[in-house]
Parts: sequence; C-alpha cells; structure tokens
Amino acid sequence: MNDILKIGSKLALICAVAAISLGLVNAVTEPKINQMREQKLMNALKKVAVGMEVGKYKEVPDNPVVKGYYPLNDNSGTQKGYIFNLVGIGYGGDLNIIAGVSTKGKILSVVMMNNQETPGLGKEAENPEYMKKYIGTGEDSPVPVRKSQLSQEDADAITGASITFMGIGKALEAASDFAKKEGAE
Amino acid sequence: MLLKILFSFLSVTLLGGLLGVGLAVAAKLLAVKKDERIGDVESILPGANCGACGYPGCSGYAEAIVNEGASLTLCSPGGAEVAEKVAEIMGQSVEVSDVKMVAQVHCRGTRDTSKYTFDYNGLADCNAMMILYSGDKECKYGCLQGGSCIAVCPVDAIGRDEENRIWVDKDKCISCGKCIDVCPTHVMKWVPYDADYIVACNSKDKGAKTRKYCTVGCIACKICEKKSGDGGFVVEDFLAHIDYDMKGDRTAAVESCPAKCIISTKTAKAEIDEVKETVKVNDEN
Amino acid sequence: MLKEFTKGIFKENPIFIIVLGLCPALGVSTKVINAIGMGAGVIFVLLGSNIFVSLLKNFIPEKVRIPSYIVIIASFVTIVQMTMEAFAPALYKSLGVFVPLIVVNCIILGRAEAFANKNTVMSSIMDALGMGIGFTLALLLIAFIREFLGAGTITLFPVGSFSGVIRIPVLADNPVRVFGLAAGALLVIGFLKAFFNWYSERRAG
Amino acid sequence: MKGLKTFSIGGVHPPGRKYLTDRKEIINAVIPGTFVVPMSQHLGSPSECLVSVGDKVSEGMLIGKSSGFISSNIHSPVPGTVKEIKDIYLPNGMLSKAVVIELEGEFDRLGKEQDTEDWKSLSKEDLLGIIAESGIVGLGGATFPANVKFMVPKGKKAEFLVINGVECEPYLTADHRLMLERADMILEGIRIISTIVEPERIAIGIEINKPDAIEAMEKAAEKVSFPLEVVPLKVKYPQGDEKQLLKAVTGREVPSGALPIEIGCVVSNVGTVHAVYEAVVLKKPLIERVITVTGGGIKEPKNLKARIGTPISSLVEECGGFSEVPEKVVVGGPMMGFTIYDLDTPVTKGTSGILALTSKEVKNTLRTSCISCGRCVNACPMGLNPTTLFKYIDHGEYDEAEQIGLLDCKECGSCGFICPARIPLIQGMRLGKKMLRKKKVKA
Amino acid sequence: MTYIGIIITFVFINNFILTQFLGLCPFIGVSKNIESAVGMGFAVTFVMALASLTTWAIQNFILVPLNIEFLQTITFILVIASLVQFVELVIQNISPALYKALGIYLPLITTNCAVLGIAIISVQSKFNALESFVAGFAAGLGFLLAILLMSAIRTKLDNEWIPKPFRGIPIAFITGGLMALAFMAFDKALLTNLIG
Amino acid sequence: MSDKLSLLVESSPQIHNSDSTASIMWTVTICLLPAGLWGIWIFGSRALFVLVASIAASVLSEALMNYMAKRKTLMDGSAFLTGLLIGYNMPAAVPFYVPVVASIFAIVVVKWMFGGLGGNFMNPALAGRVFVFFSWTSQMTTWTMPRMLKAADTVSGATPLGFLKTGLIDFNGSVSGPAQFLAQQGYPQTAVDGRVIDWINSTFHTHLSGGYYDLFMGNIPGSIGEVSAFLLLLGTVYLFYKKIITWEIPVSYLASFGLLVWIFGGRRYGLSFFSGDILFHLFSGGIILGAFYMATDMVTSPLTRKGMIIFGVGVGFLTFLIRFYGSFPEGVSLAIILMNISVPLIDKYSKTKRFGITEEKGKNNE
Ligand SMILES: Cc1cc2nc3c(=O)[nH]c(=O)nc-3n(C[C@H](O)[C@H](O)[C@H](O)COP(=O)(O)O)c2cc1C
Ligand SMILES: Cc1cc2nc3c(=O)[nH]c(=O)nc-3n(C[C@H](O)[C@H](O)[C@H](O)COP(=O)(O)O)c2cc1C
Ligand SMILES: Cc1cc2nc3c(=O)[nH]c(=O)nc-3n(C[C@H](O)[C@H](O)[C@H](O)COP(=O)(O)O)c2cc1C
Ligand SMILES: Cc1cc2nc3c(=O)[nH]c(=O)nc-3n(C[C@H](O)[C@H](O)[C@H](O)CO)c2cc1C
Ligand code: SF4
Ligand code: SF4
Ligand code: SF4
Ligand code: SF4
Ligand code: FES
Repeated sequence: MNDILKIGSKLALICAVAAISLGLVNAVTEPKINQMREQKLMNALKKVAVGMEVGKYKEVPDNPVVKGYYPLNDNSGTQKGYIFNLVGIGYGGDLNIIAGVSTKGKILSVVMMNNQETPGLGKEAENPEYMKKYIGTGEDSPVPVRKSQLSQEDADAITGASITFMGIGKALEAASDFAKKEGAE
Repeated sequence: MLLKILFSFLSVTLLGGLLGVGLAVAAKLLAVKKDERIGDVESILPGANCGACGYPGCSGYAEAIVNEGASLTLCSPGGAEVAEKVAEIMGQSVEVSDVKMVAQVHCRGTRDTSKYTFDYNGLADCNAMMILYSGDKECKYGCLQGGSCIAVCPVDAIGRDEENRIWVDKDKCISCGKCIDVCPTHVMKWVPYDADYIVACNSKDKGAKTRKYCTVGCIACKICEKKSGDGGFVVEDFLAHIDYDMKGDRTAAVESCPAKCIISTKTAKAEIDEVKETVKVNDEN
Repeated sequence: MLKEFTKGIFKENPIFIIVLGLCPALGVSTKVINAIGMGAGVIFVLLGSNIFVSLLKNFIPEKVRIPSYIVIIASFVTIVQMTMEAFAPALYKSLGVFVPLIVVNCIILGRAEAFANKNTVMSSIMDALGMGIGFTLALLLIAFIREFLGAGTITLFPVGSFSGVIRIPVLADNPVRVFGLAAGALLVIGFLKAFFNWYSERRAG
Repeated sequence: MKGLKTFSIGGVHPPGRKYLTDRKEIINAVIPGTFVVPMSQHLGSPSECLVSVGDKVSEGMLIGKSSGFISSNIHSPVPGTVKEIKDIYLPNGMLSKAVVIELEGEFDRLGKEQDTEDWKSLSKEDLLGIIAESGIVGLGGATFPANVKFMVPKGKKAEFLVINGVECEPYLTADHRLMLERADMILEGIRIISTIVEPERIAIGIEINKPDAIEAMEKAAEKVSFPLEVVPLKVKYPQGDEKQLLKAVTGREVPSGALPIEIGCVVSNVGTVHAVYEAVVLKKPLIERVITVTGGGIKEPKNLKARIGTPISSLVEECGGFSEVPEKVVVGGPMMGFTIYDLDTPVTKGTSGILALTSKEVKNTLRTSCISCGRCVNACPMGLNPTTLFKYIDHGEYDEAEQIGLLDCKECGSCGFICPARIPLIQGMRLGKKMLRKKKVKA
Repeated sequence: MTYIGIIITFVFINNFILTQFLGLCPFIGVSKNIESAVGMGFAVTFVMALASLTTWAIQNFILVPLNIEFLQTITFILVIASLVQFVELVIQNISPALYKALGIYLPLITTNCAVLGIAIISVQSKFNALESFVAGFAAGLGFLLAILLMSAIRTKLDNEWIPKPFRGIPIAFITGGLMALAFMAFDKALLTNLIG
Repeated sequence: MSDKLSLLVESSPQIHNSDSTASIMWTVTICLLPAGLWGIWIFGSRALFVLVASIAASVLSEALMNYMAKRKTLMDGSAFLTGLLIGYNMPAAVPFYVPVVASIFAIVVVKWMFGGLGGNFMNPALAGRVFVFFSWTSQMTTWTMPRMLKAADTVSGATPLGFLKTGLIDFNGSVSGPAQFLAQQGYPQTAVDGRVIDWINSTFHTHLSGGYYDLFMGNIPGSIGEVSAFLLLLGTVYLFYKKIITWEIPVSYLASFGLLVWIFGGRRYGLSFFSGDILFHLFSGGIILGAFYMATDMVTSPLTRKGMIIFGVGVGFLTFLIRFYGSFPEGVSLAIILMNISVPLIDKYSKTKRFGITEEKGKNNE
C-alpha cells in the first residue's frame, strides 16, 4: 500500500512540476497569441474594407452561409456596405471567406481564409488575382457560379477546380442577396 | 493568471497522482509472472532467426532454453561465444569446440567441362531436378546448379559465377547448415573455416568413368596422396579427401593434381562477387 | 561520445533505418519549411526529454515509467506548441495537429526508453542531438522531394524581399501533384527506404 | 449428349488424337534380342532378384520375388541367359535394378495352343494366390499389386465393382482395342474378380468417344449370367482416375486421403481384368501387355502387344521409326506420362503407351510468371488451388502447402495442361511431396 | 454531422492511415500477417474509442471550465498512456497469445499517433460525448480496415519475387501508397452527396 | 551424346493447351484495336500520338526493367497491352508527358516493384491513370470534341458524364433521365443519332430521347479508347469465344451496377425509385472498357469463380457510389483499383470446394 502511494506521489510530483512550468510559459505566450490572432483578423478586414471604416461585428443567426458581418461606413458614417463572414462548401470541406459587399449587392472584395482545398487547384483561390472573376458582379450581373459564365481564359484557369469556384460563387451570391435585402429595408 | 497556474497545478497533479496509484494497483492485481531470463537469453542470441537450432527463430530457442532446458550449443551462428554467455545466464557451463565450420560446394563442373545427358526443362530447383533422372548431368554426384542452396541461405552467402558455378562466401556463412540440408546431391559439405583448399569434386565413380564425363573431376589417381606426404590427402571411394587436422603444406599436391580439382578456398570469394543472384527467376525458357 | 551523435544521422537513422516516427515525417513533409520547423521542434523536445529522463532515471518508479516519460515529453511539446503559436503562427498552422503529436512521435519515447534511461546526461544529449538531426535531415530529404515534385516549389524562410518560395520553372506550372498527397508521401518514403537498404547493403559489402 | 454422367468439379478437354490408332488392331510385337527387366515395376518395395549373371531362364520363369506385403512377382518374358544385372533409370526417373536377358532357346508358350483351366472350383484364396503368383499389378497406371487390392479388408464390404474402361488419356487406345477385341475374355476376368470381391453391383465406365467399345461390351454382357451395367460417360479428363470415375458412376466421393474401399468400391482397369483372365484361365504370368505406340513423330502408329523388358527403340522401329525428330519421347499418356532420354529404356508393366511428340503437339511456348488466371483452380478435379500450392512450394513453405491439400493432388496434370504461363505445376507438386516426405523422415 | 456521417468520414474519407498519416508505425510494423494485424486492429479500435471518450470528459469537465486548454496535450497523453498500459495488462491476462503476437507494438499504441490524434481531432471538431466515442471507434475501424487489407496484400507479396532492396518495409510503403491512391476515391463530396 | 537424339526431359503433362500468356495478351490487344482506331479517327492524329507515347513509354520501361532484373519479358505482350490501355484512358489532347508518366509509373512502380508480370496486386494501367489523373486533373479532364460534333460547337468538350456531374449540382427540376437532361441543356448530337432514335421509337414504339446512338457508337467526347461501346463489345465477343475472359466479373459488375442505377439512379432527376436509366450509364464513360478489359485482368482479380463474383459486385457498387455521389463523373478506374486492393483478402476467403472433403472435415482442416 505504501509502495503504491509512493509511486502515485512520485508521478504526481513530476506532473506538478510540469504543470507549473507550463503555466508559467503560458503566462508569457498567451497574450502574444491573442495579439497575433487579432492582428491577422485586422489585416484581413483592412484588405476587404476597400478604404472604408469597419463597424462593429454583428452575428447573423440561422443562416447557413452568412455567419455575420461588419458594417462598412464611409467617412461620413453612412453605411455603404458590409464585410461578410461567409462559409461556403468547397471540394475539401468548408471554405471561410471574407467579402466586402456594397449595400446594392455588388461584390467589392473577397479574401479566402481557412480552407482545405487542394494545393494547385482549389487553393489557387487564396491568390488575390483569382477573385477578380467575382469582383464587380452581384449588382447588375449575377455572381458567376459555373464555368459557362466565364470567358474562355477564366474558364480554363479553373478547370479541375470548378467545385471550389462554385462554392465561393454561391457564398458570394448569398452575401449579395443578403446585402440587397438588408439594404432594401 | 496565478489562479490559472494554480488550477493547472492542481488538476494535473491530481490526475497524475490518481493515475499513478491506479496503475500501481492494477499492476499489482494483474501481475503476470514471466521468466526474465527468456528476454535476456534472446538478447544474446544473434537474431539471425536462421532456424539452425531447430526452434522457430531465436525467440523460440530462448524460450526452449529457459523452459525446456534445451541444449545451449545449438546456435551455430553464435558459436562458442554466445553459448558461453547463455550458459552464464543459465548458471550452467558448456563445452564447445570452437572450430568454425562453413559450407563449401565440392564441384566445379560446368556445361563446358561436364557431360549432360538431356535437355532439362522445368523448375530451377535442385530437388525438383533430382526427380527427373537425378538431374541432367551425367555425373550423379555433382552440383546441379539449380540454386536451391542460394534460396535457403538466410544470409545470402551463396552466389553463382558467370558459368553458373555455385560458390559459398565463407566469410558470410554463419554455419546454419540449411544449404547442406537442402542439397540433394550432398555436394555441399562442411569444411573448417580456415581450410586453405578443398577437393572440388564429389564423384564416387571410378576414375575412368569420371574422366569420361567430366574434365575437372577427381579421377582417384592418388597423386595428391603421394605428394602431400604427411597424409593430408586420402583417396576413398575413388575420391580424394583432405584431412583438415593435418596442417602440412599442400601446395605440391595441389599443383600436381592432373584434374586441377583441388582449389583454394580464397578464390571462392573472388568469384562470387562477380555475379550475385538478386531475384530467383523461374520463368522464361 | 561522438559515436552517439553520428549514429543517429545515418547508421541508426530513426526514419530510414529504425522506421519510427513516420507520421510526422509524412504528414508535414509537403513543404521544406515545415520540415525545418518540425525538425527543430523535435530536436528541442528530444533534447529536453532525454536530459530529464536520464537525470531522473533513478527517481522514476518502474510501474509508472511510461506515464512519467510522457509527462516530461508532453511538457516540452506544450512549450514548443505555445512558443510556435505565439511567434510563428503560419508555421504552426501548417504543421497542424502534428505539433501536439510530437508527444507520441515514436522516436522520442523510443529514445527515452532505449537510451536515456540507461545512460548519462552527456551521452543522452549527444544521442538526442544525433537522433534529432538525423530525423530532421530525413524529413528535409522527404520534404524536398515531395515539394519539388508535388508543387514545383521549394519553400524556405522569407528573408527581406525574398518571399521564401523558389519556383522550379517547368514543374511549378504542372507539378506531379500526387507527391503532395498521401499516396505520394508513402511512395517517396518507400523508395527512399529501398535506396537506403541498397546503399547500406553495398557498404556492408 | 445431355444427361450423360461425369464427375462434378474441374477437368479439362485435351485434344484426344485417338484417331491415330483406334482402328489399328492389336498385333504381337517383334521380339528383340535383348530384354531388360527392371525389378521395380510396381508400387511398393522392389522385387527380390532371384537370378544372377550367367543363369539360364525360361519363358515365364519367376526371376523376381515379391519382397513384402505391397510388392509383386516378376517373370522372365523370354527364354534366354542373364547377361548382366545393372542399375537403370526407369521412365519415372527412379533408379532400379534390372536383369538383362539375352534371347536364347525355346519358347514354352509362344505359338503353342494353350489349355484352359476350369477355375470355377477354386476358392477365393486360391484365386488370389494365382493372381499374386502371376505378378499382376494394376495396368491402369498405378501398378498397385492386384491381389492386395482385391483382398477386401475385414469389416469392409465391396458394394461396387467398377471396371475402368475410360482411358481418358489422349492418344492411348490400348484399353479401347482390348475391349473391342477381347470383350468376352474381359467378362470372364470380371467374373473371376467378382468371385473374389463379391460385389453387389458391377459396372463398367466407358467414355462416349469409344461408341464401338460400349457396343462391344454391351453385346458381350448379354451373353453372361451376371448383370453388368455399361455406363457411358461424358468425355472429360481425368475421368479415368478412380476417384472421378466413382463420382461419375456411383455418385460417391472418396474422402480425402482414403481408398475407394472406404465407400464400398473396388476399381479395376480392363487391362488388369484381362491379365487376371490370362493368369487364371491360361495360367500365364504377366509378361506382356498392350501398348499404344503413337504420336505425331511416329511413322505408323500401332497398338502392340509387347513383352515386358522390350527396349522402347525396338517398338519404335517396328512402327517405322520417327517421321520427324520428336521434341520428346513419352512413356505413358501425354497427361501423366514420363519423358525418357534414352530409347533403350525398357517397357514395364505400367507402360500403356509410347508417344513421340513433336513440338507442335507439345506447345511449349514462352514461360512467364503466373498471371493468376485461375484456370488451374477451375481445372483441378480435386478442388485444389494449384497456383497457390505452387507458390508455397516454390518458396519452401511446404507445411502451408500441406495444409491446403498438397497431399490430395494426384498429379493428374490438368492444371499444368491448362496453364497459359506454362508453370511446371506438377513438378512443383512432386517436389513439395518429396520435401514433405524428407521432412517427416527427419523429424 | 450525423453518426453515420462520422463513421463514413473516419473509416473511408479521412482514413487515419491512408489519408491522415496517423498511426503509420504499427500499420507498417504489424501488418506482416493477417492474424496479428487483426489483433492489433481491434486493440487500436478499442483504445481509440475509449481514449476519445475519456479525453472528451477531461476536456469538457476539467480543461474548459478551468480555462486551462493549453494543458490539453499533457493531460490527454497522460490519460491515454495510462489507459493503454491498463489495456496491456488486461490483454496479458486474458490472451497471452495475442499479447505475444502484438509484442512490442502494444506499448507502441501509447505512442500511436492515431490515438492522441483522434482525441485532439474530436475536440477540435467539437463533438459531444457520444460523437467522440463514435469517431474514435470509426477511426479505429478505418485503421482495422487498412491494416487488414494491407496484411492480406503483404501475405501475397511474400510469395512474389520483389527486388531485393524493396523487400519488407519499402514495398509495404509502396503498397500503402497505392492503397492511398485508391482511397482518394472517397472524398468530401461523397459524404455531402450521400447524407446531405 | 552428340550421335544420339537429344530429347527434352520435363515433368508431366507433356502437352499443353494452345493458350499461352503471350497469345492471351496479344489477342486482347487485337480485340481492343477497333475501338482505338475509332478513337483515332474521331479525335484525329493527336490521339494516335497519345497512344504511341503511352505504348512506347510502357514498352521502354519494361525493357529497362528487363535489363535491371536480367529477365526477358518483352514478348509476353503485357507491357504493350498496359501501354495501350493507358492510352485508351487518356483524353486525346493531353500533353505528351501525361501518358508517358502514367506508363512509367504503371510499369516501373506498380508492376516491377512487385516482381513483374503476375506480381502486382493493382491494375498497372489504372493505377497509372489514377496517378496522372490526380496529378494533372485539369489536363486529364480537358476533352476534345469528336470530328462529327465539331461543327455543332455548343459547349466546350465535356463528356456526357462530366456534363451531368456539374450540371446536376444545383439541379432541382425534373426530367425523364440523363439523356433528356443532356438534350434539354443543348448537349450536341449527331444527325444520324436523331434518325436512328426516331426509327427505333417508331418501329418499337419506344420513347427514347436522342443521344443513345451517339453514346453506343462513340460519337461523344471522352477517352480515346472508351468512347465506342459498340466496337469494344465486338472485341469481347471474340474474347468470350476464345475463353480468354469469363463471364463472372463483367456480368456481376454490370449487373450489380445496373441494378443500383435502376433502383437509385432516377432520384437525381426528381424521379422515384426504380426508374434509373441503365442503358445510358452502361454505355457512357469507361464502363464497357473497364468491365470487359480491365476488371478482368487476371493478375489483379480473384482466382476462384466465387471470388470473381464478389469482386465484380464490389466494383459495381463502388462505381455506382463514386459516379452518383462522389466528385468524379466516372468512377470506373477508382472502383476497380479499390477492389484490386481487396483481392488478396477475397482470395483468402473464397476457397474452392475440395474433392472428398465434407464441410465439417474441411473446417477441422483449417
Ligand atoms: C486530387 C484532386 C483534388 C481536387 N481538388 C479540387 C479542388 O481543390 N477544388 C475543386 O473544385 N475540385 C477539386 N477536385 C475535383 C475535380 O477536379 C472535379 O472533377 C472538378 O472540379 C470538375 O471540374 P471541371 O468541370 O472544371 O473539370 C479535385 C480532384 C482531385 C482528383
Ligand atoms: C489422373 C489419373 C488418370 C487416370 N486415368 C485412367 C484411365 O484412363 N484408365 C484407367 O484404367 N485408369 C486410370 N487411372 C488409374 C485409376 O485411378 C486406377 O488406378 C485404376 O483404374 C485402377 O485399376 P487398376 O488397379 O486395375 O489399374 C488414372 C489415374 C489417375 C491419377
Ligand atoms: C504486333 C504483334 C505482335 C504479336 N506477337 C505475338 C507473339 O509474340 N506471340 C503470340 O503468340 N502472338 C503474337 N501476336 C498475336 C498473334 O498474331 C495471334 O493473333 C494471337 O496469338 C492469337 O492467338 P490464337 O492463335 O490463339 O488465336 C502478335 C500480334 C501483334 C499485332
Ligand atoms: C483480359 C485481360 C485484361 C487485362 N487488363 C489489363 C489492364 O486493365 N491493365 C493492365 O495494365 N494490364 C492489363 N492486362 C495485361 C496484364 O495482365 C497486366 O499487365 C498485368 O497486370 C501485369 O502484371 C490485361 C490482360 C488480360 C488478359
Ligand atoms: S550445391 Fe546442391 S543445392 Fe546448391 S545448387 Fe548445387 S546441387 Fe543445388
Ligand atoms: S552457406 Fe549454408 S551454412 Fe552457410 S549460412 Fe548459408 S545456408 Fe547456412
Ligand atoms: S495435378 Fe494436382 S493440383 Fe493439378 S489439377 Fe491435378 S490434382 Fe489438381
Ligand atoms: S493456370 Fe497458370 S497462370 Fe493461371 S493461375 Fe494457374 S498457375 Fe497461374
Ligand atoms: S509516428 Fe505515428 S505511429 Fe509512429
């Protein structure tokens, strides 16, 4: 019995030392980690804000695509658009997308965040160039969701990854519709 | 922050302590007795798993030594050294002769030097060739060159040269005896590791007959017997044998052998290096 | 002492000869930079755990040997994890679940079991360094081949204006993408292992 | 064609090529000057040689004595002098002692009228004694001593006596001709055997590629007092094997590793039956048998009644020699027979045919590794998996091979015949069995 | 995700061995013959299901309430290691033959990436207790499937003439590579289309 | 011995069947040729180039491996056949390196690392194809229009199945089946097709949509050798006649696949169960090529009849699964190689019934 307690307490001792040291390290790194996270988000927001001011985040409940948005205001403070936090369905699973959309539903800017697409195919969408296919659409022309809506050159560029393309397109379409509806209210 | 460290400390320590106690209890309740000597013996055995001891691999032998009191000298690759170490663990003493024996092929007959009686078509395996008229060589004692020994050697000590002759690299041979077991013509035989020469013929036919079918066969002329002087060579059953206990000089005998069938064991390694069998190929005629 | 160091690099290379610690070797080897990061993490943990295990070898009771080692290892891993997340978040993200999995990297526990708990601190350090560097080199080799063929790039640290990505002219446009995927990883390590077998066989004569 | 009986699993259809000889009457072979009589012509232990060099022997004289329970007597085929006693290779590749006899002196039987014996008064034991005395062994291929086979063990009952007139081996027509030309004698032989084994039913199985033989047997059966069922069978190799024959005729399956008597059956080849007739009625020991000499490489294929010990070269010569250089000369049928390299090899009791096969008939094309086509699996009448067996054996895993039924393989050759990769499967099986035996001896 | 979805995901789509690279050491080490492969497969399945469930409890009853998630790795592995050791003791008592067959690999389950991997992945996927358990079980089944197929192939390969440097482990990797190639047939879309 | 006859000595049997590995391989090759010639005719010389590249790479790799392993297996025809089948599985417009890499991968890695002909457990041609498919997905999914459809340039060359796959993703309407769907979306058809289908409809009082004739004859974009179901089937007639392939695999494959299509296949088009279009799915994509020429590869399929049927059903199920629910329009290659990896297991558990062994005794023997 004594033996057993001794063994238990020795393991406990090692654990204790480990836990305390880790707690100390954590005390140093945690603020730093949080800071980095925020920074990353800010960077992304800045990219999609197209020079406008970003308001306070609002969650959208019960929407499969639009998870929430930041209002976008111009200098005067009137709302000109939204930055949407979108979830699309790609080839490898969910696509996290941040998109700037005008109140009229026009796509202003798109950035692909977390995704599990295939490098070289779907992951090409992380490339800023890629999103040009969507920008400017949504208000007058529909957001493209399939190859046939693209020029030959653009269509060739997405060959082999049209599911990703459609996934982003559909998410943006939903965002655009959302913006139009909100804007109309 | 301090609170967090405190929580960490408490939870992990508690978890550790609990599990530690739990495991200790479990170990006590579920303890299984096991003879530790098995592991010790196994770690001393060479791990070649060659089967020379007659047990399934080294671990099998280790178990047999500890549980069944198997003889300690069965491991030929390990030799005297291992046997002594094992004996130490087992608290016994052993006596082993430390003359290392290796396998050697006692035949150099090739398509050029020996007569063949028919065209053989079939498995490249000596025991299979044996089924059909004991092989295609007219000499029924020689190496069939089917390479069964190559296939069974656990350490790839056997190879063939360009003329299809089989050679054993005595430095690689671990004396497991598998090739000797498998060889159907018994042309693979034990030779002391430090033997300098072997009589590379196995024909027990009369000299005149041997001469008819093979130009490198022993014709039992007894010249070697005479030249060696100290009895280092004995001709028996129309075949010369070397008495490896005699340490006299054999070069005179070797040089005067008319069939040139007494060969140096040193050449064996040189020739084996030329062609190595990587894949056993049984197809394509 | 030097022998303890060099053996891990070739003769007892953890990946190619002992064949342990495969998961991270394959999982993170899509980019050269990942291999470097992973290698550094492993060296650190290996070093730390080897030192502590060999220090504590008389203190740790037999029955809880493995849990104790693991706690020690896990502490170092967590340190790596937190530091990496704080200071190299991109790398942390691309190594993914394999960072915490350093804990179970078979090499580390294997070394603690097979070496550190029987040897002095100094030789344990040497052993850790050798094994760690051997692991890293192997990882680098695999990652290099996989990234070169599978993506047509070589990704290193960004330095100054250099983005850190070297593009291989023809391959970058049409890489043999399978090498970046699971199947390619297994094929690459299979061929490398065969090459090492062949080479050591030749060296042995 | 439908509704004909045959066995259920496996089997192949090699080209029959029986037309070469099936119209050729059996004729007595020329008697050469020298005979070589091996002392091991049967299953079991070799006979004990009773003569030595220089001895005079007469036709039908006992020169080799049965040396055990499973062994057989051997008689001199001709009168003459013993010239030499030497070791020779038999067609099956085994070494055997053989007596070389040079023809000399008078024939006691040849060309003389034989008196017939009324055997009906003899007892079972007497009959068995005569059969043993006459050195009769199974002429269907197994060369199992006939007297041993006909001795039904205590506690066992022979319900069926099945006569094997299948002759499923391609090329061979010896049994076929025998049934055509000597149906009555065969029936007499059957009667003798049934006196010994006392079966409830007697049947003879004949493949329908021999319609004339079926007819001849049916006609002969009408004349006798006991009921003989003539069972026509579908043509399929190896129907002649007793296990397959019994499956086809009686529907019973001989259990793995057991003998036909286990399921109440005795099987005997028509040639054996005929030999029994000659031994009992004509008091003639087994010194000659019918042999089909044929094949694409033989000028004039024939069915010859040849004396045991005749060198094969003599028979070949009698058939006009080779029409073209044969790729190989085979003793026995093409599916189970053995190649010989020396034409001086003698004819033995088990020799049913001599074939000179040309390369066109042999079809030894490029050998490749096994392509797992599974044809051998579907061909094996024993339901074995030859390719897997072969792979185990090729890798020295004999115990594994035994586990999946190596010992059930009867080397029928179906798998080797059908294999497109030309894998020497049967040699593998024989190697495997040999190594197993070696291992058991060692253990 | 439904339970069926979890099972399909972890058995086929995210097969731990063939797509996730988790648990390769035992996969290569214990797949030489079918019997021990199956034994190992079941042992791993059992441990993974238990580990996934236990660590869920640790995560949700200790780490999250106390806000000390950074101790995830250390606590999880501690629990897993003890669990494995316990299982080892039990197997040793119940089936010495199995214990012998699994040999050095039982302790290796502790250090099998798959076990800690499923624990972490379950937490990351925010599964509930039952889902965690099912995920662990399914991932184990995926391992079992892969190692079973692999061992059957390797038994066949024993009888082929593999080029010498490739015999043993290298050819096992290449075989695994080809299996992974085939398993690419199972992708996310399959799951989405099958169960929406 | 020179004065005497030199005779061959070997083990029984002394005669052999007329089939040999080489004749089997070459016969299969010849039976495949019509479909390939058709591919060359409709897709142009580029297709020929692809075939030559894949065959040359395959044969040269085999030669190289022969040299390294000191063996001579070139004439057995298997490498030629593998090369040919790889070419058949390529779109006509692929860059040359795609078939070349596929062939090298097939021969060197999939076949020779496992000991050459007979040693491999996975179909080399398909493994090669899948390897390059995953490596160069876009090149492998860029299709050339056949010559008879070039004028009608409505859509860029998508195969019927590819077109359906993308077309159906957000389809919620209801049509009578894939053929009508394609027709509705303006998938091109030849004029002959219209006439033939009209003739069939009027003669047999059926209501077929257009497109089946094109599908059956091969007037569609697709891989070079897979498009013409008709010519492929023509070749199989001879293969069956020569008993080179047996019915088990193709029949169980097509039957299980057809059954699943019939039961579930209509759901995508808003139809009820038991209304899938079997005909369409049997003649589109590589199913005919796969079922008769690739799943039947004896090296990589089970040994026993029972095993073959299990295998066929498995391939059928997986093809259905991938084609209808996966992200690839085709599914044949992946389904076959997936079942290839289970063949050793199937072989282990699908034993033949042994002669003279009753059930109970058999069990004791295990
Ligand atoms: C290895 C691999 C990775 C793939 N990755 C993606 C991807 O990232 N995004 C995508 O949309 N489709 C991906 N696909 C799906 C196929 O390419 C799919 O058939 C294609 O999207 C169809 O589009 P297409 O009509 O442009 O050829 C991938 C396929 C494979 C084989
Ligand atoms: C594969 C095979 C084929 C056989 N074919 C025949 C045959 O065609 N005719 C025949 O009489 N015996 C044949 N036998 C021999 C029979 O199995 C059996 O030994 C014989 O019929 C018994 O009669 P016996 O002892 O009188 O020869 C064959 C044996 C085997 C193994
Ligand atoms: C280029 C080419 C090479 C061929 N080489 C061979 C060969 O080496 N061996 C062979 O048996 N058949 C070969 N054939 C096929 C034969 O001509 C024949 O069609 C085939 O063997 C059919 O066999 P069968 O006689 O059983 O019908 C070749 C065919 C072609 C087109
Ligand atoms: C009926 C039949 C089908 C074959 N199918 C293929 C095939 O799909 N792919 C391939 O590479 N080889 C095929 N082969 C050729 C050969 O079997 C193949 O190269 C072996 O798998 C190589 O070991 C086939 C052969 C035959 C007789
Ligand atoms: S030494 Fe013996 S086993 Fe080796 S090849 Fe010669 S005959 Fe065969
Ligand atoms: S040469 Fe013979 S005795 Fe020596 S190791 Fe090889 S098989 Fe064993
Ligand atoms: S030789 Fe043996 S394995 Fe081959 S078919 Fe005949 S019984 Fe079956
Ligand atoms: S018939 Fe020949 S090639 Fe076919 S499976 Fe049997 S052994 Fe292999
Ligand atoms: S490193 Fe993953 S199981 Fe060994």
